[in-house]
Formats: sequence, structure tokens, C-alpha cells
Amino acid sequence: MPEKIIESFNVKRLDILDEQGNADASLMPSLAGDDIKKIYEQFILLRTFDARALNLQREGRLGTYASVLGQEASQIGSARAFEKSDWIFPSFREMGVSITMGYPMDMLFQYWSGDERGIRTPDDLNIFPVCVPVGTQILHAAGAGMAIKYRKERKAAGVYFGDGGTSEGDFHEGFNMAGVFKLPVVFICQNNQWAISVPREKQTASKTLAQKAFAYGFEGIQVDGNDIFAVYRATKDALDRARNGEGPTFIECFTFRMSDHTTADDSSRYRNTEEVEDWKQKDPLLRLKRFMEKQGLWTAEFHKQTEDRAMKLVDEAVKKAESVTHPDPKDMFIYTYEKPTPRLIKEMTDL
Amino acid sequence: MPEKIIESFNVKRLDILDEQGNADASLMPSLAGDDIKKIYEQFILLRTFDARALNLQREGRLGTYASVLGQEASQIGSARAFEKSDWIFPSFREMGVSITMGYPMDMLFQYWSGDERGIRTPDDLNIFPVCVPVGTQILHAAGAGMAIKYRKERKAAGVYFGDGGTSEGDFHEGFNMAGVFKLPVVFICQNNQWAISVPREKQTASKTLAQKAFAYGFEGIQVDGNDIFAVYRATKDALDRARNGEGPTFIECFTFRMSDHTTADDSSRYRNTEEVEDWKQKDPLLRLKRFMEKQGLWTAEFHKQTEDRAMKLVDEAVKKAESVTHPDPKDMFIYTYEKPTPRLIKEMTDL
Amino acid sequence: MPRLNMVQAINMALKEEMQRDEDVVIIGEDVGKDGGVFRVTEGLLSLYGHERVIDTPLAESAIVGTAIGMGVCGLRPVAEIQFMGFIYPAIDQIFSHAARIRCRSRGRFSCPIVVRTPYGAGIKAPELHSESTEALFCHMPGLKVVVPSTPYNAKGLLISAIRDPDPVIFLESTRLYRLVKEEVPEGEYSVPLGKARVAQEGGGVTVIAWGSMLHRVLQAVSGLDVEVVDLMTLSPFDEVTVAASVRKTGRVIIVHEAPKTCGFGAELSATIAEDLMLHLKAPIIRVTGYDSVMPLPKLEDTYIPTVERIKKAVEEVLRY
Amino acid sequence: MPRLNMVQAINMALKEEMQRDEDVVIIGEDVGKDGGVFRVTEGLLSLYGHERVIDTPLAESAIVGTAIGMGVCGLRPVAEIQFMGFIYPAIDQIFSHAARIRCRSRGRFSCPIVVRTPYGAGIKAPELHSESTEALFCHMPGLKVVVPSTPYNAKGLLISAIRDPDPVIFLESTRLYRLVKEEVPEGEYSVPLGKARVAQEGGGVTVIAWGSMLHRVLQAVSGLDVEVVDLMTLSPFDEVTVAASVRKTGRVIIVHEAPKTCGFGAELSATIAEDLMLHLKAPIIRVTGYDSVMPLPKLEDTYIPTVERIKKAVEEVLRY
Ligand SMILES: Cc1ncc(C[n+]2csc(CCOP(=O)(O)OP(=O)(O)O)c2C)c(N)n1
Ligand SMILES: Cc1ncc(C[n+]2csc(CCOP(=O)(O)OP(=O)(O)O)c2C)c(N)n1
Ligand SMILES: [Mg+2]
Ligand SMILES: [Mg+2]
Repeated sequence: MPEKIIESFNVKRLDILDEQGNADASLMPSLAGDDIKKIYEQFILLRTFDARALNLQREGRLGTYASVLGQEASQIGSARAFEKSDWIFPSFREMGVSITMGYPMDMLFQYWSGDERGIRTPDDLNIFPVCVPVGTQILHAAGAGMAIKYRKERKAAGVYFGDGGTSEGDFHEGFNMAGVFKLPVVFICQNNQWAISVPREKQTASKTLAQKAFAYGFEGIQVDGNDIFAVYRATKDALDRARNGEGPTFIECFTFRMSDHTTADDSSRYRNTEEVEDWKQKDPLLRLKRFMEKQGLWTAEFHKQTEDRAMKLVDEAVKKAESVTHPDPKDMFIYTYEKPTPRLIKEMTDL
Repeated sequence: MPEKIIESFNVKRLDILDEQGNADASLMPSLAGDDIKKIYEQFILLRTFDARALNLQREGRLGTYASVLGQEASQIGSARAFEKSDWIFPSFREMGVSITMGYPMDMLFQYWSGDERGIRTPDDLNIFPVCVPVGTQILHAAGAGMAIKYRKERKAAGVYFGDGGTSEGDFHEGFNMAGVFKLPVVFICQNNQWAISVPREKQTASKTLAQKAFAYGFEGIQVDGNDIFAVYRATKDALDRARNGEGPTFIECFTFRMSDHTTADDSSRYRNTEEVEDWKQKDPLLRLKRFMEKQGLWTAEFHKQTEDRAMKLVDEAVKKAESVTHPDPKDMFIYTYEKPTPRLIKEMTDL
Repeated sequence: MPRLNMVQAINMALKEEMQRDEDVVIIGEDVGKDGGVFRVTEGLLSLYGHERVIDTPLAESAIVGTAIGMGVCGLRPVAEIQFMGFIYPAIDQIFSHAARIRCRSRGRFSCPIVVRTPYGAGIKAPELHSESTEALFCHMPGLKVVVPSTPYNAKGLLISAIRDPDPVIFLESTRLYRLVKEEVPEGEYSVPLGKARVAQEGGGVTVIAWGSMLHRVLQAVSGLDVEVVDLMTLSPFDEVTVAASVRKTGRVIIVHEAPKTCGFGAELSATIAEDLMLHLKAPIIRVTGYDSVMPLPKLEDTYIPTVERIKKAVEEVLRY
Repeated sequence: MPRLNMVQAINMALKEEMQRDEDVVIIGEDVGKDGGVFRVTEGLLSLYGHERVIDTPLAESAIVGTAIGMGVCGLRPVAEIQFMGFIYPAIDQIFSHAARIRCRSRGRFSCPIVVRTPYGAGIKAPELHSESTEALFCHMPGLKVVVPSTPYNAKGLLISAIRDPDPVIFLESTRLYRLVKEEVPEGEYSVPLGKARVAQEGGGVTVIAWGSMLHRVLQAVSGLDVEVVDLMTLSPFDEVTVAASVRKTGRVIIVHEAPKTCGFGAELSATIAEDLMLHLKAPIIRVTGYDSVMPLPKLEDTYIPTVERIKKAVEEVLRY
């Protein structure tokens, strides 16, 4: 009766597209040339949106904003794998997910300018409003998974959070629910190496985040989060399993936050420029471009057109966002309950 | 660049003493015959205490009580490994731990009769008061670990919880703190297979509880929780590591709750008698007795003396507990803050 | 008509609502085979199966957070927290999400969940099994808070709560669970949220109470010319019924078992004095639990407002 | 004497207390290199090192629960919750443990921790960054609640809070952090917990406020014969100073930015009316945030009590 081994685990890592733009054909998901061009367009659109948001904030035309720069492959790659009917639970940094799924950019600007009307998700999407308290949305995805399972729908729930989010109690409770009830949920962690000033190594002592899934009896995988093909493929596979009743999957997208945490942050206080420079080499757009060049899918003209179109769309969105009326203070009262309480009705007369 | 394995884990299980009372000599911790007899005495004392508590409750002389029956090896075995100066954070079912460490039995009776004076830990012990909200005490142990580390003391913190406790968010946050700061904490889970009516398999989908430690970057081990030598050894080893600055360990004691959850519970509603019968074969006292017989340490007379003494000690404790004065209602006011607030002083005049 | 206690009445409400609407599901610890530690969900598992009577792992934030997700997706989850003392780990989900989802999403999403939990002292239970912190939830816009005091009303209010499009905290007095029996009709009826009732008519003093304290008040004032208002819903509370009684009597006593400071009695007292000061013949008195930690069973009876304390308060306001 | 804003004053209190007593340690998210998102802990890491200025993982219950363990073992942890909206996941640890450890252990153990957190609206921050739910903590026996309104008092109160043997919730108005500067002496002084101060003397009306609303009140009543009481400590609050002012003026207004229902104003109003009804010349008026979810920045200014609403209330009570 010596000490014996009663269980073993391996944590896998998926890489498809390297920094030079070479893709591993054996792992490559099936994407037509047009799909890939579409992805490129979404990349450019997202970068344009993000840069504009930062500019608007600097000009005082937007509130605090959280940049997506560097994480585009993780967001676009995963979002493309979902269907519109799936339930999506973003944190606050998922502009790339929202835009990819068709969320109007003008509404995103409106939201970040401090207007709730910007997070009234359009009726054809099931994207939950931006979640500010870190990690709490993970449980909502478990709940959506329960509802989907109960109704025997062929849908899934997808939930996004950061490396910091893995430390909250709700992460644990949500993962455990998903494991116990084998819920159709895909957990997507953008491990961008930082939670404000706290580096990944100080967030948790586990070597990978992916391995945390084993504590709940399901699979976790780490993917190169700057490799859009790897992210897309891992998400698609996870969704297939979810829809087939095979339960949840945890995907750790290994990526990097190139900007400050938000416009209220100054990351030079706590991290080196070298680290940021190193990650520039791993830029997710650059390697997609290199791949497309090799495949003959990228031309300077295509790029120019894409960029112009993105600029136009973003311009229009800004214009639209800035032309809305000031929100009606009544909204404060009428959306607290389905029907305002007598007290709210009385308070409304202050207006 | 195929999918590659970037991390691997093995979950170990430790068994030393089998059901027939045979011990694996290569793993056996060093315990003299007298030590083993002392352990046996503690076993009998605990069983006597526990049975008496159940009786008193039935007679209406004690409030709701949570029996330890079946879990004695896990509690005595681990408690013996600690020093009096260590910090111990029990849940509500650790009478075996408390008694082993020298906590007065009369105070335990007093506590379970609904009198706070029973959980005023004596000054020579650092046992934290009974913790009712499941799992929350895990964080206190992390805090004690921080304090110990900060003061460079050669102490450790030990914390007890059940299989159900592993599902709470505070379990996760406490384990993560311990991992990140390499705290001198020993986490002891008595996996007694049930959390009230919820069986272990429905508590979490992971095959073992021990493996949850890997999510936090430290070791988890499963031990036969009805095997006092295995529990003692695993705890001692973990404590040595903790004191040497090697960080936390998680020990899953695989055991069984032989009684109802508490005296307010009726376990026949949710579990089979067969399961309980099966576990009777694994009784932790029986196998210790068999081992002692083989070693010539057990005689009918020794047993009789031990039982008589236990009965006497428990009788005395009951008598003492039942002879205390009714608690002074003033206590309600004077222990809320170090000095009662003006409002409390006013309210006290109601008495 | 069957005479039921509160456990049975609530059980009946759950059973009938689950029968009526298959979106109604139950989620909590030990709610299945065990039928809940107070047997409130007894028999529902065998009627409706594991998919609708969901035993969860031991995790309160998970119970509420998952219920929120289910509610947003169109189900009508009735979550059970085993004791009110264990709702605290779920407060973040209740405050930050359940209460705000409608507002945050400008009505696109709502959160039609009920969180049921046994509350209050009186059964000599261990620590944290006797909490009565209803006021915390009344301070949070977006929530409704209901505390029934009789089996009939418990059933009717729970039906209303389940059908309500907003999140409702539904508090069930452990002391009352089996204390009172009354006739409870089978089948559908509902008692509206937000309405109080006059439990005893009278002219000299108004005593306002809810849940378990209602009965203690009725005991204390029986035979006296005292009007007793059973608030039933605390948030939003029925200012009209309260005002009508206060206008009539001019003397007000509020009784609750929670600590006095910032208890719901403070809100009632403040509102009444704000709106009706000129009708008041005496200061409003709050008879409440003390501002100390709820003691273990041996001192429980000293902590909760006693019949004597209530009687003394009546005498006191009548002295003006 | 240096003129400091509140961030600097609090920073100075922390620095000096850490210097004085090596049991004082800081624990929270981003409190180290980053110096806290408001820079309140700036420079402390380089002075006192990682062992005393502890950056934690992103987990609020862990921050408080760990602080409790440290506190029980004899340290004096000052925990920081990044914004008050993120204190909810830690409420269980605060309510079930920090507040009760002394009582539960009959004084063997105590929990001398401070939980600092920025609170309140006024800086146009995202959702849940503007909470003002001080009343929740005032309802829980065993806790103290402090809300400074000026740099001088912030430093003195924080020193008292750190030295206090019981757990203190210490709320720092984000709006005030850099708004007001005043002379703050270096070195030791302390402002006692549980004492209010008269921020403006006057005879016609008493206005009670704390934290950020204090300044708005002073703005609204400047030049008027109004007495302004800065409560500073909410739990336990200074009933003596409040009563003295009410006896003098007979007219009371309470101003806070939290929702009205069950806000701390309710407790003040109820207490004053209970004890001093015969001194009141007019109903007590609460000027507060609305009973709706705190809106995003575009409507923030509509939500918080304005100078006009305060002025109107003064006119109203003077009409009696
Ligand atoms: C419960 C909670 N605590 C603290 C915060 C403040 N906060 C906002 S974002 C953030 C860091 C999040 O890090 P991570 O999860 O890695 O996501 P990232 O910002 O990197 O996308 C913190 C601490 C919050 N929003 N919610
Ligand atoms: C936070 C919390 N939720 C619920 C309860 C009620 N409760 C008491 S013990 C228990 C089950 C505990 O199971 P486990 O952790 O396995 O410990 P065991 O009882 O088996 O020793 C429950 C649900 C509680 N005490 N605390
Ligand atoms: Mg991050
Ligand atoms: Mg158990």
C-alpha cells in the first residue's frame, strides 16, 4: 500500500499561426479566403474603433475607457465562433466581441460616454450588458447554461473575463456549477498578463490558468491568444462539445494588454516598456497580415480600402453617438422596477 | 507546432493502515507504543463525548449537535500533529480536534447548549471559535499564515472544512492567497461524502478533492481518512513543510459521516443504510484496535480502563457544564465592542 | 378548506405555481430529496424532477448568480438560501446584479427571481441561523422585500412574488413555520405585493409589525384598543395603509426583531414623522432587537422584543 | 504646516502609523507599486516593503477575510477595497466575522482591522464606482463606520480607526479626495471616533451631513442662520452633539447621497423624533439620493442632492 497515483492531468497548449505568419496546416480550422479577409476587416475596424475611443476620451468627449489593443485575436477569434442566438456574457473590455457579433458601435460610444441607453442590447443579440464587478458574470453564464439545458436548446453560453477574474469566488462557484451540471458553457479567459498593476504571477501561483478547470472536472486548454486561428478553433471545438451535451470547456487565451488598464491608469508606474516592446513582436494583426500575404490575400489596396471603410464607419458611429439627446432623468425612475413604486413616483416630481 | 503538453499533475493517495489492522511499515510514522495507546484513549474519549452529546440532545439538555462519529481518525490524527502554539481554525464539527488539543469538554457542552462562554478559547490554545458559515474560516487561516510569515514565527495555521466547504468562493480565495504568498497553512478537508443531503459526486465534478490544490500551484494529497497513521503522517509532513517556508498543503481525508448531519437532520431521507453499513467495515477505531492487538498493545483490560476513564471524564464535564450559571444578559452588550457604545448602555437599562 | 401551517402553505404555492408554469424552477441547497431543511420543498422533486428542483453545491453566490442567469433567459427561478445568515455571500449578486439588470439594460433584460430564505430567531438555532436583516435589502433600489406572517398570506404573497417581473426577497420566519395554522384555499389566489393589512382594528395606538413579531404584538395588545398593521411587504411598503392608521390613532409603535439602528423601523418612523408629524400625539417608539450581536440560544429570549416590552411601549405612548 | 488634500492626509496617517507600529500593514488590490488607484498608498511600498504593503489577487472577500485572520493574530491590517461598489463580495466576512469575533469569543479574540474604501458619486466613474451604502454597515452591531469630510479630520480619524480595537469601515469620498485642501499637521494627533463636530454655527435650522455632502450643504447654507453638523462617525453616532443642536434650532434637515429608503438619514430622523419630538418645530426633512439605481455619469448630477434641493428644504422647514 505505498503512496499511489490516483489521477493525472495534462495541460495542453494550442498554437496554429506563428509570429512569421506560418500556419500549421494540420490544425488550421477551415476558413475560406473570404472569411479570412473578413476577419482582417474586423481587426482593422476594431483597432480603428479603439484608437478613436482613446482619442475621444483624451478630448473629454468620452468617459473612462478600457482599450482592447493587443487582445483583438482573442476577441474576434472567439466571437466569430458563436451564433447570434448564443448567450454572451462580457466583462467591460469586450468591445471586440460585441462589434464582431454586430453590436452597433455608436451604442458602445454612447455607453462609454456614460449613458445607459448604449447598453440596451439590440433585440437580435443576446449579449448581456457590460459587467463591472469582476468575475460576477461567470455565474450568469452558468445560469444561462442551465436555462439552455432545461429547454433542450442547441445553444451555448460564452463568458469572458480576465486573468484577474480567475481569483474571485464567483469564478470558482461558476466553474463548479458548470462542471456539476455539465452545462453548455464556454469560459474564455483573456490572460493579458495584468490585472491593473498586478502581474499574472502574483495573481495565482498555478503555472497556467487553464489547469484551473481540472479542479472542476472538465477540460482547460491554453491557446496562443494572439493567434486568431487557434482561438477560433478552440472556441469552435468547445462550442461543438457544448451543443452536443458534452459540457463546459475553459479556454485560456494567452495574450497581452498593450495599453494602460483604462484611460484612468498609467501603466508606466508598474511595468517596463521592454515587456510591452517584446509583445509588439507578437502582434496578432501583424502575423495575420503576414499569413495573408503568403496566401496572396493581402494587398496594399485591400488594406487601404479596409482602413478607409473602418474610418468611415467609426466616424458615422461617433457622429450618431454624439447626436443623441441627453438622457431623460425620468429613465432613472422608470427602469428601477417594471412599474415605478409610489415612492419613486413621488420622487419623480422633483424633476 | 501541434497541440503540446505544457504541464502535468499527479494526484497521490496515502494509505498506511488497512481495515484488517495491517500497517505499511515503510510509510508508518514514528510513534511509540505509548503514543499509540494515547491515541486509542483519545479515540474512546471522543466517542464517549460524542455519544453523550447525542444523548443529551435527545433529552433536551443540549441544542442542535453535529456528531463526529466515523471521522475520529481524521480529527485526532491531524490534531496530534499540531503544536499548541499553532493557529487552528475549525468548522463546527471539530470536537475531536478540540478535545485532542486539550480544549475542555465541559466548555464544548456549554457551547452546544447555546452559551457563548463555551467558545471562549482558553488562553493556552489558539483555537478559533467554531465557524458556522461554511468555508469562511479558510480565509482566516490564510490571514494567520500571513501574520506568522510576517513575524517569522515557526508556527503554522491549520484549517478544517468539509467536502461541501470546497464549493464556497472563500475556499477558492483562501487557497489562492496561500498559493500566491506561500503561506504556512495546512488545509484539511474531511471529505465525509455528504454535505447534508448532497453527495460528494454532486458537490463537484472533479474526481478527487485533493486535485483542487493544483489550481493554486501547490500540492494536494488524498489520504484514507479512517487511517489515523496516514492522516497523522500527512499532516506532520505538511506542517514540516509549512514551518520550513515551503508553503501550503491540501490534505483530503477520505472518510464518512456515520451519523445524521446534525441532530436536526434525518439522513434516512436521502441515503441508503447499505452505504452506511459498508462504511462500518472501514471503522477507524476497529482497525486501530486490530493493529494494536497485533502489536500486543491492546488488552481487554486496557480497553475497560480506558472506557471507564472516558466515562468519568465526560460525566464530570457534563456536570460542570450543567452547573454553570445562566449567562448574564449584560454579556450581550459588553462584548459587542471593547467599550459599549452610548446606545448600548442605554439599551442595557432594559435588563 | 385545509388548515395549513406556513411550511405547508408555501409548499402549496410552489407546487401550484410549478404546475401552472413550467418556467418556474427551484434551486438551492438540499431542496431536492431532503425537501429543504425545513421541508418547505418536500415532495416537489418527485413531482417535477431534478431539472426543476435543483440541488446545488454548497455555494450561495452560485445559487443566486445562477438563478439570475436563468431568470434573464426567461425562467422563473425560486432560489432558496438555507438560512438568512447565509445570504451574505450572495449579497453581491443580489445588489450588483439582480437589483440592477433591468435598469442597466434599459428594460431589455429583467430578473424575475425570488430568493426565499428562513429568517429570524425563536427556534434556538446555532449562530447565524437567526438573522433578521431585512432592512439591508430595503435600502437597495430594484429589490422588493416581502415578509408574510400567516399561512394564507404566505401562499398568496409567494404566488405574487413568483409572478412579479422583478427580484423579490421573500423572508419566512422560522418561528412561524409551524406555529400558526389557518385555512388556506387550494388553487390560485394572490395577495398583492406592496399592500399592508390591518390585523386588528383599534383607535388608540397603531402598532406596525411584520413576520414573526406580528404575533407577539397581537398577543401583547389583545383586548386593547390598538390597531395592528401587518406590513407584509417592506419594499415598497404601503404608505397609504400606514398613514390611514396613524391619522386615526396619532400614536405609533414599530416592532421588529432586528437591531434598532438602521432597522426598517427607522424608515417607517422617519417617513411617518415626515409626512404626518402634525397628526402625532406622542413620539414614535421602536421596540426592537438590541444593537448587539444576536446571542446564542441561552440569551435569545432576552434579545427579541418581549410581550412585556411591547406592552410597556403601549403604556408609554398612551401617557402623552 | 503643509496644506494637504484628503489623499495626502490619509497617506500621511498611514505612513506615520506604519512608522509608529510595525503591526500596521496594508492589504488590497494595487496598493503597492501602483500606490492605489487614487494614489492613497503611494510611496508606502518603497518605505515599508512588500511584507507590509501587500498587493493581493483580485478578491475582496480574501482581502477582508485575510485581514481578519491577521488582525486576530495581533496585527493591525488596514484593508483597501478599491471602490465601495466592490465591498459587497466581502460583506459576509465583514458581517459574519469581523463584527462578531469579539462577541463570539467573549473577548478572547478581537478584530482590530480598518476597511478603507472610496465611496460616493461625483467623479463621473463607471457603474458601481459611486456607491454610498454606509447605512448597511451601520445596521450591523460590532462595526464602526467613519466618513471624514476634510483632510484634517480624515487623518485624525484614520489614526483613531487604526488604533481602535474594533473593526472600522472607513469611507473616503472620491469627490473630496482632491477637492479640498487644508492645513494638516505632521505627526500624531487624533480625532476621536463617535464624535461629531459643528461645521457651521447657527440658530434657525440644523443640517446634518457627512463626507462629500457636507461641502454641498455648506455651500447651500452659506450666509444663512443654519447650524451644520458634520457627523464624521456614523456608527456609533454622536447623539449628544446632534441633540444639542436640535434643541437649539428645532428644525432638522438631513442630507445624504444614498437612496432615501433605509438610508442613515432614516435612523437619524427616527432617533431625533423619538428623543426630541417636543423640541421639533417642523417635520424633519431628508434630502437624499433617489430610490433608484445610481445612474451612469450623464445623469449623475441629477441623482445626487443639489444645492437647490438643500436650499429648498431649508426654506420648507422655516415655513413652519
Ligand atoms: C469586484 C471588483 N473588484 C475590483 C474592481 C476594479 N477593477 C476593475 S478591472 C480590474 C482588473 C481586472 O483584471 P483582469 O480580470 O485581468 O481583466 P483586464 O482588466 O486585464 O481585462 C480591477 C481590479 C472591479 N471592477 N470589480
Ligand atoms: C454559508 C453556509 N451555507 C449553508 C450552511 C448550512 N449548512 C451547515 S453544514 C452544511 C453542510 C456542510 O457540508 P460539509 O462542508 O461537507 O461539512 P460536513 O457537514 O459534512 O461536516 C450546510 C449546508 C452554512 N452553515 N453556511
Ligand atoms: Mg488581465
Ligand atoms: Mg461533508
